[in-house]
Amino acid sequence: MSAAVDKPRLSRAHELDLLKQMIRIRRFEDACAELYTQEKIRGFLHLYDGEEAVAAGVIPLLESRDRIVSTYREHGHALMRGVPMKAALAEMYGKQEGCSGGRGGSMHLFDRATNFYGGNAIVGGGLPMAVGLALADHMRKENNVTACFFGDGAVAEGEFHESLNLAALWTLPVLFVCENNLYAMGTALALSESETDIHLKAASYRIASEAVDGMDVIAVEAAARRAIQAVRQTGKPYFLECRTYRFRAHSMFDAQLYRDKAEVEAWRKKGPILRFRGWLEANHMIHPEDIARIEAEVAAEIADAVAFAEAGTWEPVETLARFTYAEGTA
Amino acid sequence: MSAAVDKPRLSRAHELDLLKQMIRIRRFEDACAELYTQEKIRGFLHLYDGEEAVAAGVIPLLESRDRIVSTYREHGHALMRGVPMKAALAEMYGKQEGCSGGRGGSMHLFDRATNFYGGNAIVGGGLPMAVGLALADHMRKENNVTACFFGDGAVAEGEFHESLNLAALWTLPVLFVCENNLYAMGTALALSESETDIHLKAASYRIASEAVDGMDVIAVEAAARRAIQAVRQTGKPYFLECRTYRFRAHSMFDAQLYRDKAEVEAWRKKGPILRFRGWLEANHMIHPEDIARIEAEVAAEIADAVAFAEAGTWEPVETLARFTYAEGTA
Amino acid sequence: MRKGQPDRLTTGLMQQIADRSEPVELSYREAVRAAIRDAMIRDERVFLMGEDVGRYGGCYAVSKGLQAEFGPERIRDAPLAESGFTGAGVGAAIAGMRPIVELMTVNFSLLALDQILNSAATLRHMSGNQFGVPLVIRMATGAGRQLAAQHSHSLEGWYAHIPGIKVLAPATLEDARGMLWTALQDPDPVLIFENIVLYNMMGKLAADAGPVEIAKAAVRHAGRDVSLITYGGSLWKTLEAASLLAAENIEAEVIDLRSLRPLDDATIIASVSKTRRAVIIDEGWRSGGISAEIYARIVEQAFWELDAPPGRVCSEETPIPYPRHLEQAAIPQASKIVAAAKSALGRGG
Amino acid sequence: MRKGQPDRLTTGLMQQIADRSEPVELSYREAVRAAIRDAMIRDERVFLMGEDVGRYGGCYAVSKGLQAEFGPERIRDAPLAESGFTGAGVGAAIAGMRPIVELMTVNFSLLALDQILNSAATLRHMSGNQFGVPLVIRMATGAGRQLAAQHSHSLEGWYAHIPGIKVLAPATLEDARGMLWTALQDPDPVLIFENIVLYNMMGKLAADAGPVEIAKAAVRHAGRDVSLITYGGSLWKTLEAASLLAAENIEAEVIDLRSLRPLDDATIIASVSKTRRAVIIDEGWRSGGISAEIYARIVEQAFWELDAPPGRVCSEETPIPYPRHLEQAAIPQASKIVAAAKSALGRGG
Ligand SMILES: Cc1ncc(C[n+]2csc(CCOP(=O)(O)OP(=O)(O)O)c2C)c(N)n1
Ligand SMILES: Cc1ncc(C[n+]2csc(CCOP(=O)(O)OP(=O)(O)O)c2C)c(N)n1
Ligand SMILES: [Mg+2]
Ligand SMILES: [Mg+2]
Repeated sequence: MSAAVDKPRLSRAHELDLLKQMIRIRRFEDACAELYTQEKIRGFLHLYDGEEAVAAGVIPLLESRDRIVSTYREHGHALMRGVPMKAALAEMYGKQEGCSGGRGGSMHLFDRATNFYGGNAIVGGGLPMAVGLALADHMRKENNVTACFFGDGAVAEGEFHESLNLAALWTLPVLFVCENNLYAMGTALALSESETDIHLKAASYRIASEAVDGMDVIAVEAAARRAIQAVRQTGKPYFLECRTYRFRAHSMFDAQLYRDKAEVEAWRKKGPILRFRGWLEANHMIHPEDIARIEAEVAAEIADAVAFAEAGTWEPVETLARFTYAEGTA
Repeated sequence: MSAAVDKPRLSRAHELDLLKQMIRIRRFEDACAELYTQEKIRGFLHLYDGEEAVAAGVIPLLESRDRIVSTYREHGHALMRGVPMKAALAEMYGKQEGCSGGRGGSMHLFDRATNFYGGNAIVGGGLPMAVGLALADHMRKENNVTACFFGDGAVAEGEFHESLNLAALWTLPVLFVCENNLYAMGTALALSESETDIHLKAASYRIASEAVDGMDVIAVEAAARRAIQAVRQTGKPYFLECRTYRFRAHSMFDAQLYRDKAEVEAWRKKGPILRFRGWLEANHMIHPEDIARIEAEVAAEIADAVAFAEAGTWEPVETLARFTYAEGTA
Repeated sequence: MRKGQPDRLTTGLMQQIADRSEPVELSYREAVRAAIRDAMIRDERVFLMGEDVGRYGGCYAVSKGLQAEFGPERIRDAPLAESGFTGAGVGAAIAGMRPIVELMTVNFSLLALDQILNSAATLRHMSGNQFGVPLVIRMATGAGRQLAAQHSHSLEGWYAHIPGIKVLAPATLEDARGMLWTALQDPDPVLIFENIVLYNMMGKLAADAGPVEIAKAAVRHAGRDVSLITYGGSLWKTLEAASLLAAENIEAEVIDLRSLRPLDDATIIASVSKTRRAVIIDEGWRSGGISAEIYARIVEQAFWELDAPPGRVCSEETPIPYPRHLEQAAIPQASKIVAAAKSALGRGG
Repeated sequence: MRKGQPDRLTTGLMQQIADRSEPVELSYREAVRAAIRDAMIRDERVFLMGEDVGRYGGCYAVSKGLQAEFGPERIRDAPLAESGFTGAGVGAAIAGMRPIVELMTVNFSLLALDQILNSAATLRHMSGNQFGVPLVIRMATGAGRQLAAQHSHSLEGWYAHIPGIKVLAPATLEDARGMLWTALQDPDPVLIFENIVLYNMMGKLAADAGPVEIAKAAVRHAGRDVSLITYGGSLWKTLEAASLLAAENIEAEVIDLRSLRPLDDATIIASVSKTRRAVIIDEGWRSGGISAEIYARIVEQAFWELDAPPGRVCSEETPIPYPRHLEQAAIPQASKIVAAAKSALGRGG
């Protein structure tokens, strides 16, 4: 059993760190959005704005030997997991110094060093992979947890169903984390699922589940602690639904015709950073200097990352087809 | 509302007809098995032996305007639906007079005249089609029911999940009939589903469901009456799990290494024909002459069908590629 | 569509078209939208079904405004269930509707391939002509927007391997506007591939533009020295190459296949028999792509007319990388087409 | 396997092989089984996963007896969830295992195509070489057993279009026995297609037969008049055709491609340069099949050596019908190969 899971670190230092991590993700992505308009970042860019409490609440509870499978909306997951910000940003620039060598871009952050199995641009496509990672651990009797993130939209895919069944049937240590932000692109949950209470679906597979307020980082952390502990102890899957909201457009191409500005505004007031900061302030656990320090540290890290990405190199076109197969085998 | 649904026809004539239909399917398939060893029928042959109460209990309650989607184990469904036995058998011979022109064989019985949308050899492949047929009816406000048959094995497929969700989400009149015979080829239900109580899965989609003893034709009929009535009245899908058993091998290539002879024998004693006949006898609703008459009628029909199939013609190889596209369009 | 970029309203456009006045200027996207709208009006059996076609307006803004006009039943937003709703399209088509299934992009169509190949393409044949599937499936295809390895496939030529379906690749506004209705009249499944880089392409179209035939390839530029055979997004690069070649006194004939299944052999062979030299340009991967089939047909039917082996300009055989310079290096370009044409003419460097 | 037909026990076979005595007689099925068993013994990271591989013994009885020997964890029965367990194979491979996923038949593999194309084939490239997928996927392929339109596909050549994977088609006992281990050593995904009509084929194999290289095509019969290029189940029909041709004093060279991706151009071109005539035989549908790619490569690389356009003998472009006479008419036959070879030699009827 891991120390991380054992003692709920309710110290002020921990709380401040949680806040910092959420701010760090937020500011980083604000910078990404800005860099997108400057055309430094291209292709699809999906921001996590509003959902930071999920990554911040879940990921630090995992051991380094645990595994993470993510989606195209994965910057927050990558940063929380310890993928260096500069490597993530260089990837989004398409530079060789990026965490995927510049080949993948925003939707395909990978990092072997931190067991970060990527960004996947196919909705639902990561779930079977997570099952397989956990299957390997199960067969080798290694007590690792594979955390698999996906959205509410992925729930309608056949692979969701197949993967949950396999994980339960074969007793595999997968933590399924559904980031239910109420929309799949422009499709509201009620237009996508006949049963909108997603966590109930886990019962169909005899998987233990829980739904949690995904805008409350402390609640997410508590639920994730229970969930990870359950997976680690039983070797069985667990389903955690985090109810959250995406403040920005689905991607940079989205005119958001499908929801009211007012709806977004109402959710912003419940934003995870605002809320947690307010709670810390109300409890006198934070001082204005703390915020200033956090913002300064984050700004410095971002500035570094931008400088790093800017200074990065382009892969020569000559090596374009490299790594289609392992070197020297094709 | 249809007359068929309105009045439970509990007359002796009806009971005798139910028995006859089940015997008819059984004897027909016995003949098919024999014809297979004679190499008159080739390819895969999947027999329904033991499961007759499902087709006999459900299908007569449908109107002729209703639709049926089936699987590769569909002889019983086709016969109950009114596909002429001789056309079905000629199809299994591969003769032009077959119900699919001889192109499809045992796994692909089709019949436009009776709204029989086929045999499908892809497990789970028929479910989306059933959703689409029902969608057409829904959009045109035609009060038809689409009955979709599939096995317990199909439940693990992604298409099961996608189809149930779509049917419920869009309020489509599909009657999902799961023929749970406890095995998918050689894979026992417990090796295929983490939750083996299949009908419970319908709740995940907010679909009303019921499980019924599929070896009891009267129970199936009663449940199907409720189910069809519900679909017709609400326009919503309904899920009926019929618990049954396959007495014979999965196909003619199956050595049945995965189950004991004793298990099969125990189930045979609960066989739908044996049981129903015993019940009729115990209640003095049937006389030995009735059985003799039924057997004679069925034997005559089968003999006719064999003669018809034998006399059928082979499609000339010149027209092999015909109907790849509609005539005159490719 | 880039956020904030103004988008011409379909209604306005249709008004102009209805006026049958002068040619109107519009985008490829608008041409597709006009085609959908037209079909919806003409035939009440037609409906559009797919992810985000309704409230969102289509992932490439193609169907923007249509749900407001036709309602959510006929402009039907589907959950992420590609196999499920494609199969539902098959069922609805068999039952007499005329569904247009939008698979968003070819990259996601792999999830629906079983329904396409094992159901849509086989049903008429294996049912002995009892059940045809008059289904149209539209999807975006192609690279060029830096969407990386999982979002940049060009598989239309690959789909053309499947008997029982037809495969169309509209490259012009006229075809974007006209092919849909013709496809909807077809009693069999038709797949229409719209190249993503074309959606923003502007051009003029006759105000009364309507259905076009889909059986023939088109000679988009006549020439006698070499036949450049292509389709879809690559047509424009090929025309650019033809201009560059013209500057060097090489007259290239440019053929737009329009349909990838069936292929119009007659037009291809007539051109190659005249020019005696050919280059095939295809954004798909080279090995086993449609370029190989065209290659084989040319040689099978015009071997003795050829003065040189035909050339191929295809995508590099690697997943498409994200950075622009690598992506562009991976796919066909006018410069490569020029080089291949010259090489076919024995004037290579 | 037909019910009741006796099946040689793998254990007995392996015993004989272990003895390294004389060549043993065995079936293709037994050769595949021996290969799996061998891999399971040699490398504990190897496991077999698929529908009915365990208790049932494999739909074509290939894995019969293996679960008793290796247990249900390593001979793992999977539910009907092709995409799910194929993707699980991808994940397990990335995590360091060496899974053999059995997709039962190519017909069902369409349900797993997204995982194959968008995950297995792209991961190494798009992760910048961080995550390779050393996964082997086996499946049965081909027609000939009267299984009709949805169960008779020959799509191995179609799969060969995908960069990032390798595609093998063992036609001989030696390759059925030897390719698997080599594929398992490969750091990238390898698909192995076993033609269903071969499983019952009997033959002799060296008792100590083991891994074979997979990079080269094999000349199965030497000849100087015409090159017959094929693979898999069609190899035997082609060899039969070569015998028939020999009776007419035509010496055909028969090439077994063995690997469809990559293709061994060198062997193909060397043969065609010698014979100056070629016929490609492929059980896949003609248009856009692997036959077209081989065709294009021959002409690209040996145009000036050719005395005639190469020929193709492929399956008719229609779903495979059930009746035997129609099925056989739909797929390549020795008689058609003979005719095509003669026609390539200008001796057609
Ligand atoms: C299989 C597949 N279908 C469609 C898409 C296009 N697409 C990308 S993201 C998305 C919405 C996914 O929604 P959800 O799972 O809720 O995740 P979110 O974006 O809300 O985080 C869609 C439809 C895709 N990438 N993959
Ligand atoms: C997609 C797919 N995968 C595998 C098969 C091979 N197969 C044919 S029937 C069958 C078992 C299906 O079991 P179930 O759904 O329970 O139906 P049953 O045969 O018991 O009636 C399998 C695995 C198939 N036909 N289609
Ligand atoms: Mg969402
Ligand atoms: Mg079953």
